[in-house]
Amino acid sequence: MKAAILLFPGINRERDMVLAVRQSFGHAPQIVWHKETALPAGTDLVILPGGFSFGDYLRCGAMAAHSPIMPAVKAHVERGGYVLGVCNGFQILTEAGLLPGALLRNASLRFLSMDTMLKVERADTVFTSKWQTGAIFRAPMAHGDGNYNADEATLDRLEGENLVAFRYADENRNGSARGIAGIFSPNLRVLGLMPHPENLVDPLMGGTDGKPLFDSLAAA
Amino acid sequence: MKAIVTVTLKHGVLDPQGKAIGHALHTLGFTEVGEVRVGKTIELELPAQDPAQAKATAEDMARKLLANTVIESFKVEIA
Amino acid sequence: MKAIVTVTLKHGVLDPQGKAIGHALHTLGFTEVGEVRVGKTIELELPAQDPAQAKATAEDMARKLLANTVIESFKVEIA
Amino acid sequence: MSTEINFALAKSFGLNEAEWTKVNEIMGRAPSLTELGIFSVMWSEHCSYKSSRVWLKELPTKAPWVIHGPGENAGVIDIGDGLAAIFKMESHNHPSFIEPYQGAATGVGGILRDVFTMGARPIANLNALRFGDPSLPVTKRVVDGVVRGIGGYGNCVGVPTVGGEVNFHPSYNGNPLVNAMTVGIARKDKIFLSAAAGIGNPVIYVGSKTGRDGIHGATMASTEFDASSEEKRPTVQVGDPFTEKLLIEACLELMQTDAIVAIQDMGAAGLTSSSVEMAGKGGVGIELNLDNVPQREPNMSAYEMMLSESQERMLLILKPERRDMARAIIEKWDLDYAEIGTITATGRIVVKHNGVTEADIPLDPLAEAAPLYRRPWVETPKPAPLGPVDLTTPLDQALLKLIASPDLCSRRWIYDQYDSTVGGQTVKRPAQADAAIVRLEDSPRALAITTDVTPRYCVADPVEGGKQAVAETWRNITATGAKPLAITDNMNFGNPEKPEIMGQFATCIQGMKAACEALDYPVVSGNVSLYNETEGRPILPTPAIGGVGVLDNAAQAVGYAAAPGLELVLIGETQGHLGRSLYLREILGREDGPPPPVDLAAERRNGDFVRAQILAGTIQACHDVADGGLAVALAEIALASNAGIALTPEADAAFWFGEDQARYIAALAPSALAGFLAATQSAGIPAQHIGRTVMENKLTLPNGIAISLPQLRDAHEGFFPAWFA
Ligand SMILES: Nc1ncnc2c1ncn2[C@@H]1O[C@H](COP(=O)(O)OP(=O)(O)O)[C@@H](O)[C@H]1O
Ligand SMILES: [Mg+2]
Repeated sequence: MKAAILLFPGINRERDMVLAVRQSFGHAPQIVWHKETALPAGTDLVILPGGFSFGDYLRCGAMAAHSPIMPAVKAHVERGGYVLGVCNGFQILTEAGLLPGALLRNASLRFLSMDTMLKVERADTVFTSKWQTGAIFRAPMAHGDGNYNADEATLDRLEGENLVAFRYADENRNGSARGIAGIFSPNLRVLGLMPHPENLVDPLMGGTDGKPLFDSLAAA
Repeated sequence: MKAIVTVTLKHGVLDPQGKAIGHALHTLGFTEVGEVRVGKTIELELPAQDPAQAKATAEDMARKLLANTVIESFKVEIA
Repeated sequence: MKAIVTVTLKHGVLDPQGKAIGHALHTLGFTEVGEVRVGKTIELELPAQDPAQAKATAEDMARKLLANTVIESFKVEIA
Repeated sequence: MSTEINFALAKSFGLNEAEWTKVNEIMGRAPSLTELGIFSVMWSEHCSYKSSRVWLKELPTKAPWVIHGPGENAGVIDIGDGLAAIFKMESHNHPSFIEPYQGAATGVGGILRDVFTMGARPIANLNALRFGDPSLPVTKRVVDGVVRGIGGYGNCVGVPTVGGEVNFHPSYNGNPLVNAMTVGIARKDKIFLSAAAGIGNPVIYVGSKTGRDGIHGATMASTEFDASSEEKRPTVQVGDPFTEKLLIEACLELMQTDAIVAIQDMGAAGLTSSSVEMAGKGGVGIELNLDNVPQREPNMSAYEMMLSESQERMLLILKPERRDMARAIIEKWDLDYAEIGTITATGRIVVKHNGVTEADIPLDPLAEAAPLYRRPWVETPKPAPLGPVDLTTPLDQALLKLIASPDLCSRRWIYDQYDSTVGGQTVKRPAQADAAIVRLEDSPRALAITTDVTPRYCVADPVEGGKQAVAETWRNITATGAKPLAITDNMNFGNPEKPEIMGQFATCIQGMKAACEALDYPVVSGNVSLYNETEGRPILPTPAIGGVGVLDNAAQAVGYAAAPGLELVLIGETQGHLGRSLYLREILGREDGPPPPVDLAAERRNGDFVRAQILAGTIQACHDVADGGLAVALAEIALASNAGIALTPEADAAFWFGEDQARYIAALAPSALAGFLAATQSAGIPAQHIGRTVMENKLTLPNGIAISLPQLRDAHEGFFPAWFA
């Protein structure tokens, strides 16, 4: 799988993502500056990493969603390409309309930085095949706006079509509707999630709970 | 001239900030406060022009960037 | 009745958000936009009462909590 | 500008009569307003260190691994593999009281710039915080704002905040301390300095536009607070961490090229201090044309532009032939790039605006004639010996009360608001080890970093307090297995014009010096914050120390979480020293007696032994014994391990809560115990087997008293969440 990591100004977890991808894929992903208008030829997977694109000013992800690279990402999605958005990346995907709903300010109005437990809702996807459905794993989270919300009809549809990827399994600290931590697009090729599996891929950093995500993609 | 875009969360969308502020106001002794909703204003400096046109431009900006119409609505005033 | 408190940064105080939004609007092709300043509105539901008194209460809330008067100023409207 | 330039104005700028006379002498005429502004900020306490310099010179600053000691933007040490660690700590105390969020945020921003301006990628932030009495509403407001501000800035720029410390004391009521520390990594052969060079080379301004922010911030930081401080408010600086992030990336990208001759951030006193210092250090002159300075507001005067403290700005001297390339990189990151001057051979700073020469000052006298005071000082009287102490409070009650107290309770509420994992290299996060451990990218090495000081010791005996602050950081680093290499310091004191305050300063330095020498642990950077007083009442003397150590292999780092079934050994001598202890203060409401003496030879011996045993793999978990004494350290181990502890010594409260120094608790496998104790004996190191970690969910004291882990945890973690509920 050939991966490209999008770099918007203010993104700050691209190095973490490179480490995780390199470890599972055996080669480094390409970094693509947001002012580019095309993805590298042959890109299978586009990754939007975490951070504070454009300072999270106005709304998290709002300005990045209008970056010059985004039409190419939309075209990639239409072609059936894979997209992974983590944290700010997830926010950008919702702002760009590539995933439904929105990420509001955490219910506590405080930045939350701690490990959370996530439940894998389905393992039959390219992103989750190395887990079992129902598996629970640990992932650090670090966000101020991770409170997933959508209207009831959208939430019902997500559940009805089995598009919830991960749910908070210990505590729903940010107030997300129905404990949703991550969702898939209907074709299961776009995944957005708030916590950071890429920060738990090395025993030295406290565990390898997040590694199956990257191993799954590497195996696809 | 100035356009002021006011962006508010749509009715029915959870407003964590409003909720927290309401709570804090109660704690401060303002027990009579009911619902609190938080929005934002974006004040834009625009070149002098026909106000109707300025309004149309500002609305365009709101739709494209300033508001997320999935959860927010907006209104524009010209000053 | 409703009180709407509008909080804006004082003149001369840097507005990083406004700056970034202005930049983004330019990138989107709205090149005519000059300075952009961001503020917030807090809409408070209050029990029916004398508007002048409601205004005084809302101003009190603004001073105590809603505005950071070191860098922000506010105004209150009753609707 | 029609303002009359006279002594009254100079005085309002913070100059005294002798200094005003000196200015006139140097200029050979009355200075212009802009010139007076430049003199006043350059000669402020904040920029000139006029009260502290004679004492700071006493600190040891050299070791074979020190690449750049104090004098550069930050200290630089060799950490092996061709890499250097670059670090410094800086205060933002006064701004943080006026506007806690922005004051703390811009404090973080400022210290980051000091580090990346030298070519380092920042890899860790820490802080040392002091707040007033928690029962006051203003304290809560300040804590909330400061914590949000540190997080708001650090999280956004993507530098993990991995550690820090926080204490409360009424002496900080009107004067909180916000000291921020940044550590960065650079290649040893790619360090950037600030000395300007190359006559004719262009002076480049990069970053945010200049506004009327924080004018006279440097002089404000050098005066006491009084009721009129309220009026100094409109100049609050607002931080823009997004622009800072762009600035970091742009500078680091530019530093990959050969374009930069010299570079410095615009910190306190902005354009003035950066241009004066760069030209002064290089022994050249500088001419600025302010017409080209990017301006946020219309009609700014030369005086305002020279003194503005707008954030997120850098000054660069470039090779002229690299201008276009540099400009392209800067503009790629959407930052303002402006050529605002040239390097000259005149030895003067010349400032032009709208065709008028607004300032023309010879640089040498501006620097060399800067005031230097050997202020009168008196020694702090030695505290009276501690009288009889009531030790009858049941041990379990005392422990529960202590670990629930504001100074000892869990800081989880704070560090849960800081991104501690961004970067993917955080081996030990807050509350996992005595020092934070951050691995270096693409290397097995890691840094161990910590901040510490115990002001209640310093106020009682500044010499011992100064030693203790340095020794505790050394011990915290040692307890992870890392080798402590060097420190940065942030000297926070009251009004130096009072002999007793100057005495605290001078003698804390003596203590620090002794510790640095005994531990081979020099000072490579630092900062001084004086006049921390409110209406004449000084803060406790607070020489905050930031320590940095290195581990060749990050995998060898230990934390204080121990698996069940390990033996616990107390290393170091326990006499049960209760003077100035938290037991005395929290349980008995007393703040008296001498602080614990620091035996530097014992520190060194015990620490070197512990480190060797960690690296040998014998010690599997380790915690230093500090605030609150042995029982508190054990409770922290139990909570971090989520395991019980069964203790054996029959002893009194002085044993369990005394704050004797140079002590560690080591956890080891039962099979290693005998050999370990024998090793301590042959090394002449006091050691005592005090118990073991157990599966059972409680902390058991020898008299049969037990505290369940949930009870311990509730007590430990209650304070902050309840305060901010
Ligand atoms: N202001 C702070 N910011 C970040 N981390 C903090 C802060 N205060 C305390 N911590 C972290 O919480 C843990 C416990 O703090 P403290 O009790 O001061 O440690 P110690 O006992 O080692 O001096 C440490 O890991 C420390 O780095
Ligand atoms: Mg410590």
